[in-house]
Amino acid sequence: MLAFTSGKLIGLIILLFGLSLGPEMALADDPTTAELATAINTMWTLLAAFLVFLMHAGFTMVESGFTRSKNTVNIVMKNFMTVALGVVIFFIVGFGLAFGADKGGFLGTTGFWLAQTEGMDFGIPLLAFWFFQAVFCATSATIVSGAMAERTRLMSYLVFTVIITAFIYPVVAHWVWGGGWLQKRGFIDFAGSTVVHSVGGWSALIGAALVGPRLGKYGPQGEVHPIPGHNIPMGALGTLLLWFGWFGFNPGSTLSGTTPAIASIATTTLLAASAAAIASMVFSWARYGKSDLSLTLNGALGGLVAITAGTAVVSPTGSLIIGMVAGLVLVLAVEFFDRVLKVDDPVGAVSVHLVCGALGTIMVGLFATEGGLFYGGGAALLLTQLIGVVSVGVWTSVLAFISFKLIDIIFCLRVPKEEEIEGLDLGEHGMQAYNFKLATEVIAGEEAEGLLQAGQARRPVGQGA
Amino acid sequence: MLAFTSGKLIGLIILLFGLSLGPEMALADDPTTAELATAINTMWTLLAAFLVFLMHAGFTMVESGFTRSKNTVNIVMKNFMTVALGVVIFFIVGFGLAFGADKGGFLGTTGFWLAQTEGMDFGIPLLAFWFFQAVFCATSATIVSGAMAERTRLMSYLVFTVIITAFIYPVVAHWVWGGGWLQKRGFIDFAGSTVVHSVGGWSALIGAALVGPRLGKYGPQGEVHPIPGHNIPMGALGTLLLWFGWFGFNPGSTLSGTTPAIASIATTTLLAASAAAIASMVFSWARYGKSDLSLTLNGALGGLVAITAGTAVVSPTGSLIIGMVAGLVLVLAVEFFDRVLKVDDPVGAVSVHLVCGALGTIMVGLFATEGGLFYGGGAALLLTQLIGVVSVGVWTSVLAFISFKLIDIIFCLRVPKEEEIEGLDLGEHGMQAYNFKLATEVIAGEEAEGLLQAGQARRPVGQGA
Amino acid sequence: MLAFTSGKLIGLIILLFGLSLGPEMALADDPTTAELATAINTMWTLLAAFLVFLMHAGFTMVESGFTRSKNTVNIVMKNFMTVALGVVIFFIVGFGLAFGADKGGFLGTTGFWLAQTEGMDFGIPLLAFWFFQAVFCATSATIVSGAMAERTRLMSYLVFTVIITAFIYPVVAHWVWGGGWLQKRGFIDFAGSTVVHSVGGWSALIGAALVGPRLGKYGPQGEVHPIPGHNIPMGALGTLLLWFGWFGFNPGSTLSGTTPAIASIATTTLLAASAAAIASMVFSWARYGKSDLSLTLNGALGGLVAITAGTAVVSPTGSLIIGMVAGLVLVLAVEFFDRVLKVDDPVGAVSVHLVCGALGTIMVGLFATEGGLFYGGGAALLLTQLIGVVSVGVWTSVLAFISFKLIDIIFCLRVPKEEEIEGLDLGEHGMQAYNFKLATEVIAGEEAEGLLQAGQARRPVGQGA
Amino acid sequence: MKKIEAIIRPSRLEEVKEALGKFGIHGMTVTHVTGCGLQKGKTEVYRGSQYTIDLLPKVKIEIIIRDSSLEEVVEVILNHARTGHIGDGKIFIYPVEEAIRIRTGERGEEAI
Amino acid sequence: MKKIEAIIRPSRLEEVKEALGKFGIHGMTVTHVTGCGLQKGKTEVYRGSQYTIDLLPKVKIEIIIRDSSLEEVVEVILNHARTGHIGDGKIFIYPVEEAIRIRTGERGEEAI
Amino acid sequence: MKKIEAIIRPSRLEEVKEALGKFGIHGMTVTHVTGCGLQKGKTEVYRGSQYTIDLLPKVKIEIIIRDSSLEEVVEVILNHARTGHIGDGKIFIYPVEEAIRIRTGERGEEAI
Ligand SMILES: Nc1ncnc2c1ncn2[C@@H]1O[C@H](COP(=O)(O)OP(=O)(O)O)[C@@H](O)[C@H]1O
Ligand SMILES: Nc1ncnc2c1ncn2[C@@H]1O[C@H](COP(=O)(O)OP(=O)(O)O)[C@@H](O)[C@H]1O
Ligand SMILES: Nc1ncnc2c1ncn2[C@@H]1O[C@H](COP(=O)(O)OP(=O)(O)O)[C@@H](O)[C@H]1O
Repeated sequence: MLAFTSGKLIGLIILLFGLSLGPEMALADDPTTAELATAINTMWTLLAAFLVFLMHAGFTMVESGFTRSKNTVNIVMKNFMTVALGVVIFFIVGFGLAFGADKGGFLGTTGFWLAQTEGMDFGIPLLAFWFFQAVFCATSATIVSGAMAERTRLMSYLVFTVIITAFIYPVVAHWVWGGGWLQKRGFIDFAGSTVVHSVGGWSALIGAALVGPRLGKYGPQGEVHPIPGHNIPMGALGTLLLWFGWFGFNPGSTLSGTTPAIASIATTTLLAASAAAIASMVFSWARYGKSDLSLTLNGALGGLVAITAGTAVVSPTGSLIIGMVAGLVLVLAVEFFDRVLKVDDPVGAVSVHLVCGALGTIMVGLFATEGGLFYGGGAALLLTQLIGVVSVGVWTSVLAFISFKLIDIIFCLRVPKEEEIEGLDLGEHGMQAYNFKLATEVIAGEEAEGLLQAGQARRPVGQGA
Repeated sequence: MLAFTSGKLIGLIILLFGLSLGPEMALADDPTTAELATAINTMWTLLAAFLVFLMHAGFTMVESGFTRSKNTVNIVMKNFMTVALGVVIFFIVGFGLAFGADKGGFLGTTGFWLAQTEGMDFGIPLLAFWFFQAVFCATSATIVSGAMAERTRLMSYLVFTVIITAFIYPVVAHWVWGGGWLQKRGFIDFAGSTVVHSVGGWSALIGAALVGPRLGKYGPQGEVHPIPGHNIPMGALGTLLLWFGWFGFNPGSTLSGTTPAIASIATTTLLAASAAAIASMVFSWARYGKSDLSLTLNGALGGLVAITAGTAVVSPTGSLIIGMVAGLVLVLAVEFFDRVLKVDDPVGAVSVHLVCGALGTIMVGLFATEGGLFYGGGAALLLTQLIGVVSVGVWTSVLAFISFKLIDIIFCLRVPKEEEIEGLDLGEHGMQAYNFKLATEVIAGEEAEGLLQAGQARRPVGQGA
Repeated sequence: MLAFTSGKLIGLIILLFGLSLGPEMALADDPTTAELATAINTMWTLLAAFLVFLMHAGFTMVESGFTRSKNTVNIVMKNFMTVALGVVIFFIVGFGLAFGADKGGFLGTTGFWLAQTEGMDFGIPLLAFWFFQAVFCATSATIVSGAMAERTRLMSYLVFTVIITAFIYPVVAHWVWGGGWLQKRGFIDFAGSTVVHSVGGWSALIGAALVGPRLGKYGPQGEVHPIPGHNIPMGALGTLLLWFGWFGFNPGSTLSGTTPAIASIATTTLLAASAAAIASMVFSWARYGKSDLSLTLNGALGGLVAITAGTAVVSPTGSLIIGMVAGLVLVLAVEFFDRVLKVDDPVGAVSVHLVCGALGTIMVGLFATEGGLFYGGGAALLLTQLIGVVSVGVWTSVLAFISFKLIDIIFCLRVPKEEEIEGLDLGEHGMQAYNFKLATEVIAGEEAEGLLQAGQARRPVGQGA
Repeated sequence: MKKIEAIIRPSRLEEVKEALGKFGIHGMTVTHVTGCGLQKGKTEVYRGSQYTIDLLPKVKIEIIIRDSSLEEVVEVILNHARTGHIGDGKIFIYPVEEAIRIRTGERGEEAI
Repeated sequence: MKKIEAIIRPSRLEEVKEALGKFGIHGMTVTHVTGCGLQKGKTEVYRGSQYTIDLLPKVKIEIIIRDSSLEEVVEVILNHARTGHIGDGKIFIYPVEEAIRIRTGERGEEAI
Repeated sequence: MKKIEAIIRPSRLEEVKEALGKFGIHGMTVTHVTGCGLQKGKTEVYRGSQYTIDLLPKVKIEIIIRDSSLEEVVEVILNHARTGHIGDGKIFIYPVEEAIRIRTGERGEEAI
């Protein structure tokens, strides 16, 4: 690796003496082009990671917007703690399992608490790589909260967050990105349709099925009662923030700003999401008589999830097709889980992340310009992709099932019925998300007025001191 | 152009084998400084384009916030689809018209569906350039939705979005940035006060005039009934997101991160917006007795639009003046359209984008440090700027007029009166934007409770499995 | 410094002739590595500054979300004008005081209105440096609005904004970053726990104490009446935007993208905030029986403020501890100001910015890997840190006290009681923040319907023209 | 004294209020309510599932009035709230025993 | 005619409405209200300070009904609004002097 | 039994509620309403255009009470809702025929 050892020292000295030093700041010797390339790659990776971090704001907005206002504080808390807890757990445990020295192609064994990282070399500073991977890991975990929203205990959710960020996700990341068996087999999941999104999606499916549907979601004869989200523009803002963050998620996964591939990755990401949004809108319009915004927003996300695996290896036209397919399938998948399987997923997380994630990963086998079936590459890659999707699915769903069952026994997965009716915000947090008042409103402790008139000690200055 | 041909290949191989390769990632030969410069420029352009993308979240928030809650789903859908549809159409048609091989200074003729791009060279990878231009194009289109909000049919709006992104905007972009006649004439519109904002603004004006004012906006004697927006903090968030995105819009238009001009462009952008916000606040305070937040927010946007043309060629002091003028004129323009012309523009899009866009373009002729009238450059540039503003105005308004008239005949521009009263959200989408409920709320299908007690098959795990 | 003189000229010419020039765009001579390093550093600083700018959206959302809906327009206006006014004042006065030629280690004397900047050299273009410092300055100022929210006159607040950005903050910035006495003494405040946050926090404390508590906040026997914020998810969005912006605030303070330190700075920033959020959540849960989202969000901010001073000189483990301590102290500090001191701070600005800012600065003396007490560096650094914290505290609070007292005499600090009860939105702006309506709503001026039927001149096109 | 309670369409409120004002009635209390009756509910779609909102938004106007003005005021409301379509609403009349103006303590017809 | 005013738990609204529908009563007006009484308020926590919300959300159903149906309708409401816990609410009965359908001008029992 | 319906300023609600509580009245139903009358509307400005909001926010308190307590309760409300400025609101008294506690089925004065 291209080390900055001397630069680092000088850097520290500069830091110790403030920021405004002049020409001395320039390194004694001009940097080499290799050093500059590393700097560019580091910067790119960090900026991309910041965008991925912002995706957590996107998830928070989407999941609050598409659920009811009595559970908003709770869902915000879950999303917020996912990133806080997730990166700390990934620091302590997950990173080592994912990117430590390989053991049998199955998991990593060094790098816990960022110790024993000597041999590791990612072309950029270790911490830049770690940071990027940490926010990725938290992204996978946060998918679960949406599908299980409005009825899952905070404590139970947090325990699962620890499990997925400490173990379930890191092992899969090792298989595909950390030198594990799927990577060796040539499995292509560029930025994580499977590693990030399907892992989250499978967990979401198992969790939502085990925790059961929200009260009132299905009638006694199994009829479906829609439970509309309370704040659709908030959900739309979240979707746009996610889309924005995806420009870090996908192009940033190069870990390199010097490769011109970042331009085509950004392009396929943009086109797939757009095509998916169009497809979902048109399809929902045709199918239900009116264009459904919530499905259109989901559709764009489905397109983003689907392109994530192949973003670097498909053409712009390929990305348009992948997006379109994802947008159509998304609508059907939402219907399927909602009406046929009757798994209650308030925000469509399973359809977006699991279905479109698997679909997108498989479509790499068709659309990869090198090795894809439609480009004359035969079925070998397609088979590999299928193996990857299935094995990750089995791994994740088995572990998620065991985890949720154990959590249920120990902590109880679901809040009590009364709390669910009243809302988790009051039950778990003693707090309400909104307090809209009339223009002239009731102020608490009106008696304070009398106090003011009586001339108390803490008379506000503004009253003519 | 500085090609990365070998790097690309290696990149692909790396992609195929995952991300965690070590030192091998470094190119066999160290990169040249020319290659690194291209990498920096590519990265800069892409990051800037991502910020421009985020402006669509800004538009969505501003336009929803400043309209009524019964039309929120509809306006969100319009904004969301503008970017999705816009980039796809620009991919298929628009880009070729704008940046393809020049035909008579009027339009481009190659590069449709990104084919036949051999000769093109923009100093950065083609797709990075395309991406930046695509989100620009969508920005121009999305301006229209705000001015026509709360009464325009979704279908009609979408058709116009196709027309403006396929033809109206690309032709203007060709004139000014694609080697067309205005560019050859020395017209300066650095980042698109005219190309992007006035094109959107003229279309918005024509559209708003043709669709007519919202029901109840003007009384029988022509008296003006204000129709306040439903969510001002959402509008403020949108404005700040737009401002943030503008730091991609303007400095990114260099397409180069190696030019130190990006610093001064960012600075003039910041100062103009700030001066405009101050001017609008003070002026509205003086004029109406109270400081008007909605005009202050509009003012900042007006300042941003105004500086966009000259951001690279005026001094910081020049930008302060341009911003101040824009902020003052904005307030008067809103009044003028609202009370004199009686064109109902719920969000002030025409005043912000058309008026301040034209104004800013013209002021380049005064404040350009090289060639500006106030800097001893004579009136030549000023004249050129005027010619540019007028010709783009004529082109756009004629085409917009014809388009809207045809759309009206074929699809009907406006929703039926009953639908407008009831709200477009229910009428066009069968959905409401908000469902705020009391803390303890009515759950749909309460009978599910009985079901739960009766011990049905899908008993939730949390109930003690 | 590595100048781009020739590049600049060429750049201007390019600008004058539009963007689509081809290969000619490449500089005649390939750039040197020193030039490229400057380009990378400039780009990094600007991008970081953009993120810092976005923090103003974060502040706006946090402060609106945690206050009542009758004061939302007012608090948005204050936050919005802080950045607009702040950067203009910093341009005119503040920058010179902070970074101009040093006078006795106390303040700068050149560079006002960006004139007389010849000698200055920051390793990046002057305007890039200025831009970064300008948005920093506005950040410090905007902290005050939250603590004084819901009762402070707009005019009085704006005057104080001018004072803090013109004088109070720039002088402190000079001491620590502009070559002043604290910098010379070796005081470490890498990105401004003290310079930015404590200066804002002290001003907030003095302001909140002088303006007095909101009506009804404290009962006649001093009992505390909580006044819940009106929109918690908005506050959460703001917190996440602030956290995101902090990745510009801290890593950007290197002013250098070529130093690998940016990776470790980003990492310590992420870990400290996460640890703090966890600590606040767990502690509030243990202490109050339920996990408090508003304290958890505040906790994350407290962790960010605390790590800001030492972000570049502590280890990841150090950052975890600093964050954890900040998260715990935050909860106690909120209680202390609210119940013991009875200073009414609606958003917790004093606890977050002053307490955690001072704490974080002091903890550098313990955790700095070079010079920290816990790393065998002795107490020297710790002492220096204490001196810095105290002297900045004295300076700021004395000046803030005098300023607020004078403002109170001249403008009256507080709004009249009736206006406070009714809400500042109506009183100061004649406007309400929200206008949620039923699906079918009352349209203003229903008579317009009759007008439409009667076939008036401006008949909308959509009615079949 | 009587109480007139009119449940009308929200979109008629402005006109009714204005007409009452012209007639000399300025005091009234207005509440947003929801109602059902003969009028069919709205069918909405959410994520592909239809559902019916059978409680439709209405506005309730309450006016306490001296007995003598009753019929005329009812007439005014009828004329201005009517659209002729199902869902126009109802007027109910109740007896009132007393009215008191809080500010002055005045009672009876003085107070309204 | 009588007015039945039932103040019930929000979570019982759907069931009561359905039961009334089955019974043949479709016309009603529903308002979101808050109330206090024997039922204890909710204690909430905000930033470490507790406070009590003593006005709890309730739903008010108003039905104007011919005298003859009164008792039966009351019975239906009682049966379906009851949970047996404090806070179930009340039913109040008031006299009504007149009812008018705005759309047609019909009066009296025809109108409801 | 009587129904006291007091339309008061929102800012007086807490005090009135407390005073009633001290007096022994705990049961009441509270609704957010808007009203107009002698009190002038608020003029607001939006984007430079003025407009008047003539429906001002008020709070309606409904208390069903035994006849004997009527005058005293009215007195309590009058004393605590009064500010002396126009817009203080009204108290209206209505006859009540029956009251039923849903939880127990109790009727009459027992129920309230
Ligand atoms: N029996 C009733 N008691 C109370 N309110 C009623 C009754 N019948 C109707 N309403 C109210 O009147 C509104 C309109 O009634 P509806 O039967 O739909 O139409 P119309 O008044 O044209 O016959 C309803 O939405 C409801 O609020
Ligand atoms: N005297 C009263 N007048 C008006 N409304 C009342 C009265 N007493 C109770 N209520 C209403 O009935 C609701 C339930 O009453 P409460 O005393 O809490 O329980 P319960 O009805 O089970 O005895 C209250 O929230 C309030 O809305
Ligand atoms: N005739 C009426 N019928 C019903 N409500 C009324 C009537 N007159 C006044 N009100 C209610 O009382 C409130 C206060 O009345 P207003 O005339 O403004 O002041 P004041 O009570 O001091 O005379 C009004 O906002 C309205 O809600």
